[in-house]
Amino acid sequence: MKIGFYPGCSLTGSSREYNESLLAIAKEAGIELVEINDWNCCGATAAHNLNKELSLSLPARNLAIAEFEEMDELVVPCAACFNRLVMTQHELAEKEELKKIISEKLQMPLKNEIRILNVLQFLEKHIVPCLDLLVKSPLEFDVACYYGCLLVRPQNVMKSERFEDPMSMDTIMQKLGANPIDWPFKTECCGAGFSISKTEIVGELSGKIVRNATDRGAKAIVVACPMCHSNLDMRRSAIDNYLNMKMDIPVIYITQAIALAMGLSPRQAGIQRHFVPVNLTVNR
Amino acid sequence: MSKIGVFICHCGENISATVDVARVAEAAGQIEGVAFSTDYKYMCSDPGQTMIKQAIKEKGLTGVVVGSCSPRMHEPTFRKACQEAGLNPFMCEMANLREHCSWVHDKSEATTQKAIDLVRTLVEKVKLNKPLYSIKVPVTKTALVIGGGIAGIQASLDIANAGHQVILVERDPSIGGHMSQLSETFPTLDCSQCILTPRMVEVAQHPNIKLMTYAELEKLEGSIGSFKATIRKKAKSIDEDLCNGCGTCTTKCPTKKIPSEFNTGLGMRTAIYVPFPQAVPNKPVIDKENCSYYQKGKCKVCEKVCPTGAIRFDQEDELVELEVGAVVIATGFDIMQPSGFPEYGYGKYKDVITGLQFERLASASGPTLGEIRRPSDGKIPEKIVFVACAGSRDPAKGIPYCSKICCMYTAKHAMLYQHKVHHGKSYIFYMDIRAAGKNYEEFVRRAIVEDEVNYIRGRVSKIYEENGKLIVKGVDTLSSAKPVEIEADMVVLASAAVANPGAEALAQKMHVSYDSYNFFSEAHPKLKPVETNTAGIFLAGACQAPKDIPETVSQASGAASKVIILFSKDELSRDPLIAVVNRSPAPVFSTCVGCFMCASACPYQAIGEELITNRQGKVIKKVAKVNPGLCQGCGTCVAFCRSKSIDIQGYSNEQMCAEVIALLNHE
Amino acid sequence: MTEFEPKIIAFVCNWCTYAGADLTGTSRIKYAQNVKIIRFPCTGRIDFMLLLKSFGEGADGIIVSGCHPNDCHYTSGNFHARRRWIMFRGLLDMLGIDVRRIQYSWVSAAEGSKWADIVNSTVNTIRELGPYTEYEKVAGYLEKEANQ
Amino acid sequence: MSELVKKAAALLESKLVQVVIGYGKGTGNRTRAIFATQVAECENLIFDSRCVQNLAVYLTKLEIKKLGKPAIVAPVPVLRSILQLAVENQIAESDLVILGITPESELIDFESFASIETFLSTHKIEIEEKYTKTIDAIKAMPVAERFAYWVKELEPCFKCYACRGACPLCYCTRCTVDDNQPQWISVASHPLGNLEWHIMRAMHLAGRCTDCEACYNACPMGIPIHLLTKSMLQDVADNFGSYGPSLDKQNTLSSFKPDDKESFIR
Repeated sequence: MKIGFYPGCSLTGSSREYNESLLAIAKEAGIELVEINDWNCCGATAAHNLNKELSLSLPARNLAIAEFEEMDELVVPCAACFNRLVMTQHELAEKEELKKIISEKLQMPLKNEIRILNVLQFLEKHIVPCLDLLVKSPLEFDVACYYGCLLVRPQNVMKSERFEDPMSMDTIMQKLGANPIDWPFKTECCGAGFSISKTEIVGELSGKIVRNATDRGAKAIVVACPMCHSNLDMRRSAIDNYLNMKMDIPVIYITQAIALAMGLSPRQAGIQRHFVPVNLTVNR
Repeated sequence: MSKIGVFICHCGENISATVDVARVAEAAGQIEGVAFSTDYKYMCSDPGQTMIKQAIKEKGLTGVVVGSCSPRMHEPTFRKACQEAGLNPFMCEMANLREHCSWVHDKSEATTQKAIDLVRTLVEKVKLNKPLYSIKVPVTKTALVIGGGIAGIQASLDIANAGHQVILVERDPSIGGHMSQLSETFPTLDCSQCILTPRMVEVAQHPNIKLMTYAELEKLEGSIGSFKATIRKKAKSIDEDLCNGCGTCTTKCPTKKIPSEFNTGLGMRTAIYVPFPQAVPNKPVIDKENCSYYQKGKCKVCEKVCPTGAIRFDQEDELVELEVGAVVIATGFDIMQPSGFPEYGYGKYKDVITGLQFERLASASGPTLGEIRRPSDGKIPEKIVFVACAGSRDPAKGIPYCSKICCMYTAKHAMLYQHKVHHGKSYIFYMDIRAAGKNYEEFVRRAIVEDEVNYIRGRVSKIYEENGKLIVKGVDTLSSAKPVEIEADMVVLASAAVANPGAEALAQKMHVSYDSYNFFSEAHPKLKPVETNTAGIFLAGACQAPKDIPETVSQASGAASKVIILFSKDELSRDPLIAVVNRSPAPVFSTCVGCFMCASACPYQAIGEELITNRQGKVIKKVAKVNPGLCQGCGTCVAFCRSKSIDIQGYSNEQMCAEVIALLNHE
Repeated sequence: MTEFEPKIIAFVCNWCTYAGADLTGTSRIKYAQNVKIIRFPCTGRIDFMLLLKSFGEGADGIIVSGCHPNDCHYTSGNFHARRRWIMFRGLLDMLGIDVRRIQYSWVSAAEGSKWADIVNSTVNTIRELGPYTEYEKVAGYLEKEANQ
Repeated sequence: MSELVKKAAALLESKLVQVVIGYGKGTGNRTRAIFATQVAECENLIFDSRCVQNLAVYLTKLEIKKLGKPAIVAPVPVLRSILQLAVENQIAESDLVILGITPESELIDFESFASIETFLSTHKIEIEEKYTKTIDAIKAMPVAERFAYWVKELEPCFKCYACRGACPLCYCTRCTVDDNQPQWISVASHPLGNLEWHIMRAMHLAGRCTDCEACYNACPMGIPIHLLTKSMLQDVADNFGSYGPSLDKQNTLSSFKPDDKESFIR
């Protein structure tokens, strides 16, 4: 089976550590991720509010290339990219006509049958089965799994049973030896929509999340979305302003957590790239 | 040579809007064997029917095709009309030009053409119709009522008071249903028990009512007028005749920590128990799953203390066969298990409860004797939040429909709370307030104005615990259009009303249809709300759809009156659409070769043997024979018969073939 | 040019699918005119010979529909039908009669929209397959004889 | 096969039966069915590998019934038909005496139909590989090609109904093909008529056929109609488990399981 990989812009920029850690653990598990050749923007920013056809064509092109390269599955770690690609696939599957139009625009055939996986689905399917062997140094501390909005929504497309209170990340963290806390902010808004324009709102929304996680004794917040990460990590000053206190709880990607548990070096996991210093090793 | 009359109905504009009715009538006139054809605005109306009758008389019609609505709607109407004009009713067929044509297609040539094809098809069928005479079946004037809630109680009393026998079957140890769990009832706030209990007692004492509690329907066979029902009487482990309901056993039983179903788990009961003080019958049953004798093999305390020696540990389930003429289904509803929404933390937080649990808290006979105290620590909640539409009207939770009763009972709950906790504050999150009903709107107003209940229009996204408080996160979409957070002491979820878990299985046992939510389907959404598609089986109460008490009671009386009408005759006539084995002249007698594959396929064991003998009485041949009393006319046997020796009246091989040929050969 | 309009005949049981199709009507859900319904008491009644006749008489497609398993008004007619269709379908397939032209389905009295879906999707399938010329050629002998 | 002759003669002698249905010498190297009503005629009874006709077909024929209670020479295929006829209430144990013959050409007695079933349980119907191969090959063709193939194969059929006449299970007093109310099947032997006839014949044998190939052997045009019934036997096996007659088992088509599996019903 050929597993494709669509990094998207974030993983090549603000969240390189996400990229590095994902590839690192894939390598450990002996899984090859083939990056899509000449991939393009997923259209997550403004396209889908401005131009319907463009907002479908952008993701569709990536899907078409993946098909052309005979990939059976396509891993899309960025929650926003994932959302765009899945929504496009869903919409085109519903509307035969539209699919024809788009595929003509692209001048590429489009079967639209490739299986798109977000990072959690990828981990569950390919990494979790071999965790028992690969986990060398269990993370024996409390974590708060934060899903954000895009991983589990929209419910009618994702068919997620517990889209208001997801568990998939929690189960994976348990497998790493960690203790995922029961907390209410799993899918609260981090303010990503305003992360550039109105950082004080980000400060408030993300602040409540960081605060609650800390209050409930979490030693780290685990995420699977670049936006979530940059808001909870990079916008920490805005957060501290809102809470007017210094919060030092680190925010790590689930892929980093796995990398650490696999005993890879913090560097391999890209830990050093964070704004909020991560020193979880103390608990071990 | 057949003389068929074709009558095309406009159905106001329902058909004529998309079908060129005049052309259909004209085209029908061209069909060989059609002696008369016309169209009219309302064929089912009096003038319409007269038109048909006159044509039959004047033109001497041998058959009639009415092109109008679905035969499931008006077939009886038109067949009756034909009969009154002296034509055998079974010489009348209907072409479904409305449900199957005008309503599902746009106005176009193709639509009209389809209408013509449908009419032609039925004309060709009618040509081969034969006069049939309905079968008389005796009516067993005993009704079976399934479910002992208010619906079943009302239906039983009405039927019994009309002088007919009733068998009332209830799954639980006592009748009373959900209504017996309620505290006060809207919009009058009179105590539910006080108005219900007398009815329950009346049922118990009624000479015409045979009450079977702790019993369930096992099997239902036969058809309208003569059903055979098999009831499983679950072992109560007591001798009801000896037991005098003194209650010593229930007080002495050592197993005391079983969550009480009646108190929705807020109270405890013993292993040998009476569900609630006013139970009817007021005699205990032993819950085998929790009785230490049945589980561990020792105890028998109840047996020792019982003054009348009524305990029977060796009692076993008993199957009872009953002959009944009609059935009323009154199995009621259930509430959605709020585990359906983890974001509300039901089950995780003790003080998030359901509306039904609140009823028990508010009820004088409840675990707190009517005081509103929170389950976790028994404190009186200062701030309480009610969440309406918990599950209802939420396609994401699989329940797009409105549960209908929640708006009213939530208003009632808030009111009761305010009456009992004067200084307390109550909030209700709602989508819309649906208070359509006599004195309902006024009731809700009272809650808002007099009792100062805070209504917040908006939904609740999340409930979580933070230092001892329940944080209810929602949104106010009306006054502030802002997110709201309330620190509550207790939250009540108006969880959706859903069908009983057993509903689907029950429907399948009785072969009545049910909708995608497992509520039983009425025969017609408007005109047959208490009938099912299976003749002789009727519906009462919330098993058909969520209903409040007044509505349930009226539907129950409606169902009862249908039963009483049925019982007003000694015999009823059934459509003779049944299978028959052919006869042919000697020496063949019948083309049936007696392989009896039909017999093994028949769902009703309606096919037996017939010996054909010659004059000397010597058996020449053994052939199949259909028992007209048992045959329901499914025709499965017909499709099996290799020699085409068995055929079904009204759907005969010739008729079906003619239809196929006619339908496919146009232009 | 006029598009090929398939002739499709539907054999349905009175209690589930016929009622379901009625519901499609009462709900005003639109579907293609190509499908015309013949009403049977039960799928158990539907004789495979009638399906054969339909092709012989020029049907391009056939729908056979009744109550879901366990929902049969006559308790088991649909179970018998199911076995019959399993065998019949196998035989037709062996003979090279295009089984894609016969759509079997369970449509309950509550599934008005499902009926519309079944109809429309079947019409589409048959449109794609085109007229059943192979069979018509075979059946054609009749006309020829008639014309001589 | 002198014991066979002796046994037959004895049966007639003792008036236990009035006729012995068996094989005799035919024209050329062929064998034919003979009906011995006299002890002397038993001399003509033979049995060898050439005796492939399924004699069970005579058990339900009026002309033969008229002759009185029969004894029948019954190699395995005949035994299978007898059992199926019993399942379908066409013969009773008291109606006949069975002169069973094992595949090793040993005489074998059966005191009951049940004992036949026990015997047959060790002689199950097996579809030879050459047939399964052909069937697979046909099923592998593109659908149109497959159809063309059969139309061509059935072309020579002129509706002599020898297949029907030879089949022990075609015992109907009136065959549907002869029913013209309605006219189920086009009478003439043109492609449609032929196709319809053979589909109907096969369907009527669905779950009943015991794979004796009498139909094929009887066909003067050598049309491979037995491939149809054989492929249906496979379908029965694939979908409903075992095939072959059984007294306590219902006919495949007049019985069902609520959880019968299929993949094509939406």
